[in-house]
Amino acid sequence: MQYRLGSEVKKDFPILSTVLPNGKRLVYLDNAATTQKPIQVINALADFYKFTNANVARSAHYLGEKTTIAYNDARKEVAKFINADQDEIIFTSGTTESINTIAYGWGDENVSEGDEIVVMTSEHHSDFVPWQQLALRKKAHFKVVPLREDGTIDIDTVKRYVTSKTKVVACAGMTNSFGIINPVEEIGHIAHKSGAVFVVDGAQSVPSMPTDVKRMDADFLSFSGHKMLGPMGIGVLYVKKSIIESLKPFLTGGGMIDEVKNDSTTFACAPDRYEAGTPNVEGAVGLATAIRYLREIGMEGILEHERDLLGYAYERLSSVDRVILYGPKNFEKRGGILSFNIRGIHPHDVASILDANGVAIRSGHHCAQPILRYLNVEFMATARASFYIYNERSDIDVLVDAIEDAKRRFS
Amino acid sequence: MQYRLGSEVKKDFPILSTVLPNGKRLVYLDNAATTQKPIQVINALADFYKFTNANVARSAHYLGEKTTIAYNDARKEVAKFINADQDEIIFTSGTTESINTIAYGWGDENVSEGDEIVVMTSEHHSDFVPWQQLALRKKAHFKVVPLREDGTIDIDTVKRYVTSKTKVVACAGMTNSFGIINPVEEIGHIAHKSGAVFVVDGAQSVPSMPTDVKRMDADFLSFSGHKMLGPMGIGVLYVKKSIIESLKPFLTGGGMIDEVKNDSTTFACAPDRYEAGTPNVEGAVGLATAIRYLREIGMEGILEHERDLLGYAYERLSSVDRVILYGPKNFEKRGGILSFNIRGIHPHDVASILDANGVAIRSGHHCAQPILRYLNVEFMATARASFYIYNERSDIDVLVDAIEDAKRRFS
Amino acid sequence: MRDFSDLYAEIIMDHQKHPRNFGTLPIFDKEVQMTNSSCGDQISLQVKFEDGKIKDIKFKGMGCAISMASASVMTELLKGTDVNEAKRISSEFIEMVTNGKAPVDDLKDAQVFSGVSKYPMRVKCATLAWHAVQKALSD
Amino acid sequence: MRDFSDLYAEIIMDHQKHPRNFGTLPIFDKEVQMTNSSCGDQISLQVKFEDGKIKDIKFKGMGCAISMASASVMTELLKGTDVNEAKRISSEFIEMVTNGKAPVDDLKDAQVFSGVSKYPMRVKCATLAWHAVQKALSD
Ligand SMILES: Cc1ncc(COP(=O)(O)O)c(C=O)c1O
Ligand SMILES: Cc1ncc(COP(=O)(O)O)c(C=O)c1O
Repeated sequence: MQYRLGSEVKKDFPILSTVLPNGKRLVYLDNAATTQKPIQVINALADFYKFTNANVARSAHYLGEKTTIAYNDARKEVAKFINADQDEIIFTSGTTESINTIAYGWGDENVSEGDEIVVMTSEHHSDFVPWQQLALRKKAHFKVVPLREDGTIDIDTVKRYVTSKTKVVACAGMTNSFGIINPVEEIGHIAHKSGAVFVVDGAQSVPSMPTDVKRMDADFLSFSGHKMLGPMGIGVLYVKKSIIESLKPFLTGGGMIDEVKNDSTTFACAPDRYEAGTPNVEGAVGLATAIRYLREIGMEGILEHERDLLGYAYERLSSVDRVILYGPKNFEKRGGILSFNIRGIHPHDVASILDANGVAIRSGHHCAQPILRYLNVEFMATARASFYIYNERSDIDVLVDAIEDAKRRFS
Repeated sequence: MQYRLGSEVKKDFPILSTVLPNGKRLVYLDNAATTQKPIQVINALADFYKFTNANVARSAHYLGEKTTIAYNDARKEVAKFINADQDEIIFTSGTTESINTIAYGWGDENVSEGDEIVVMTSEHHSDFVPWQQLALRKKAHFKVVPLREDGTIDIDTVKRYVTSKTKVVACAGMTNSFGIINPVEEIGHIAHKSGAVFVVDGAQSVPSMPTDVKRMDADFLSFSGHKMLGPMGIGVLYVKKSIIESLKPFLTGGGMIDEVKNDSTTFACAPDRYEAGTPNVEGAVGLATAIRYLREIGMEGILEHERDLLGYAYERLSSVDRVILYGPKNFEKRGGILSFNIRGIHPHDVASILDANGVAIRSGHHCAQPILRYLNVEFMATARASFYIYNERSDIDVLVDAIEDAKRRFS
Repeated sequence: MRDFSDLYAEIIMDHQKHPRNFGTLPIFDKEVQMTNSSCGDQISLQVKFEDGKIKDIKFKGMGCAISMASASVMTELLKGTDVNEAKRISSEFIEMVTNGKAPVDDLKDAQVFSGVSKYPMRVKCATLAWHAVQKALSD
Repeated sequence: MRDFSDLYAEIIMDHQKHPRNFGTLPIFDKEVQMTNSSCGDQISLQVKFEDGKIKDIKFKGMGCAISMASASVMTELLKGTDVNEAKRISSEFIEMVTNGKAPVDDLKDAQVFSGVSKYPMRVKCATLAWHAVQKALSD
């Protein structure tokens, strides 16, 4: 590891020196919602528009070529990061669009009445609703795998839910509600044994741990730039080469066609055929810059760092009266996300009082209503602190003090 | 007009002082593909990540609120710019996604077998293929309105094509191939008289002339940020309030739901229900900054400026031997786009030789194969110079010299 | 300023701890259920009318301090008032919190919620009960 | 450098003006049509084999100078060569132009296209005829 995580990388993030209007120093613990950006990424965006910008793959001039090269390089960088081939990388606007692209582009073609779609109860709405709606469109069975009491997946239950009628199994690499790392390799194995495609939602896992699409044997993997130091508005859909032909072009328009006649259209080759319209080159360049930054840090080190912070927070908070901590106690199954409640205080009030102390966390259902309902979580909501590379133990000390403040005020 | 268009605004665009590796000064005339960005927009993006960034509408903390306010303000800015209400503005990733949202979200619900969809031959692929594919999905008739010889639309022909079976009439405000300003108000009137919805592709017209959705009575209007000084990856879909309920949520996932249960989901109100996933706040903020910049210049002045350059280029080039100029001679029907060919030289070669002279233009089919095929344009391609606020007559002088160079080299 | 007291004025904390008119009515003319989907706050409101006035009003619900205190303050303020008057007052409240309009005297104790307008994420919490009562009064 | 001569070497201009092997064959074993969709370049290629060699080859097409000159150079280079040799040479050409590999002697005049690798937008123009011949030779 070349960088020291925590205080040393923090210097690269201008926003982290924010002081709130009440004089409090910002402690940003809302990283599962979106991460902050290092100056390297911010500068890459500005430089793109200062030195490179043109439309891509269309205009045969100096800037057009620079832009096309930058876009292709970004695709290669993303491919390398998850051990894929560059033709397997489709740029989208984010995880949500990626998953919709699968549900419409693959699902509408390959799922029929009576088929089954299997998802976990702990999926984010973006990996839940598109599948549910696909099932409704196709009169397929939408099967939601129940969880253990701590929110983790029981492999034997998955085995029971996946049958020969199952066409899709969808699962997050890491859940955003409780930060649980799911056993994707095992689940993928179950899916493939039944002939189903295996769809991984990597929105939380890709930013926080090494990802190898070959090893997890995912058919589809989705993730978002903004959750891994990259800009908003860019995401990735990985599609395994051997099945890419079964993915029908979904969005149509400029740039993805071969020939357009009045009565029919032929489409370009992958990945172009899946990228309709002017692509977000700025976003791709920003994401590639973020990936280079993460790579230099080392993905193993990031998970380790998050676990260190999680362990420290867990230890400090488990002795605090009225605090309920969610998720498994085995940290090997977790990344840097800590969902909690304070008995008798609604998490929105917790968030507001923490905010008055400078601490940014998220409260609510975290786009994960099914798991909160399933586990009968009070208020159908939690407070959630989530850590990333620039957080340090002292941030957690401020968090704990703020929680004490909340308890005092709502005694 | 506070700014002098041309040389004075040019100073705001860092990239326009680029010098090519061969020492030639960059003359950027590929604005219909994408525009360059003023330093104000570039700084707005950087500042967003330095001072504001968080996820939107979810996290009740200082940055979360700043971001939500910035996003809402951007929506208001866009609404004001086209005389719409803020609830009528949906942010998308660009024109292509906007039009697909209509074709899938409205089309799949409202178009049935035997119905008709009417588009112009001069539509961009992004306003052509989605409708054609919708027609194929629904076994509807896809009717392509033929043009006059100069590429303009004949209103009487539109009247003949639109019947009581027509459900959709789609038309560009300005075509990107020849820069023709279409009579949208009249076409909208014909559409509405037959009970069809009227869909305007504003990708070229919104950046270059005043837009008033009330006056053009559009039911849907789409445009892209990157063609109007804004960043890539952000676009707009305007939907008229009175029909917004007939637009089914298309992309599903986080942020657009009301309640997610295992067997069903209820959706949030408009416009949220149409924005699934983490929105591109950076893009929205960048677009709003671009709009403020354009507004200060004044949209009337922009069209005037483009016409001045078009007139000058037309005059200079019409006396150049071997040069074929496309489009109507009546400049009242045109914006700042000039498609041309040099007899005997393929437009790709023209583009490369112009590039060697520092001049950036686009060559090819401009994602408008139907009109090029219809008009039997040589090579099924043209060279296209397109002007924007920062271009000046001297840029056109360089263009003309470069064209002479091309002719000399391919004599 | 982003202090605790911006959002949680003493009156609000008092209503949160001791909600007024909490519960259900034996007989009522109108019942409204409303949910704030973005955070899950829920309210159920019962109203009894008499002679064009709100004779009695009670609420039950689950949610944050802001939403519960706001419901409590609302019931206290509107109980006994003329229906048209109540409509006007609730519009004033919503305007104040949603659009940052200056508080008007009519709102009495409810004026303490004016600070919420600076916290866009909490606006829906503060206005939930008022939207619910508007619905109860409207149709 | 972004000069005219980067892309349009003299040899290329010569082939563009005077394309070799342009036209059609009276009898042929293989015919391939190929289009470069992004710019509309088209080529139609006819090949006659004999004793494992390319006995004759002709092309027709429409497109830019690069694509037409490249087709002309290709036919000149491959006419009379062994089929396996031709396969190898066309792969070398494609590697040179697409991935910027250093030109090899085998390519003779076709080496002048090495500059195209710096112009990603023109790569497809230069390789169209070579992809077409690969197809003709492959199946
Ligand atoms: C008229 C027209 N419509 C649609 C589009 C598609 O816009 P985008 O590529 O930004 O989605 C363009 C530009 O490419 C255009 O000029
Ligand atoms: C696990 C998971 N899946 C999907 C998403 C959706 O990502 P986005 O909002 O970037 O589309 C998120 C984040 O919001 C997430 O945490």
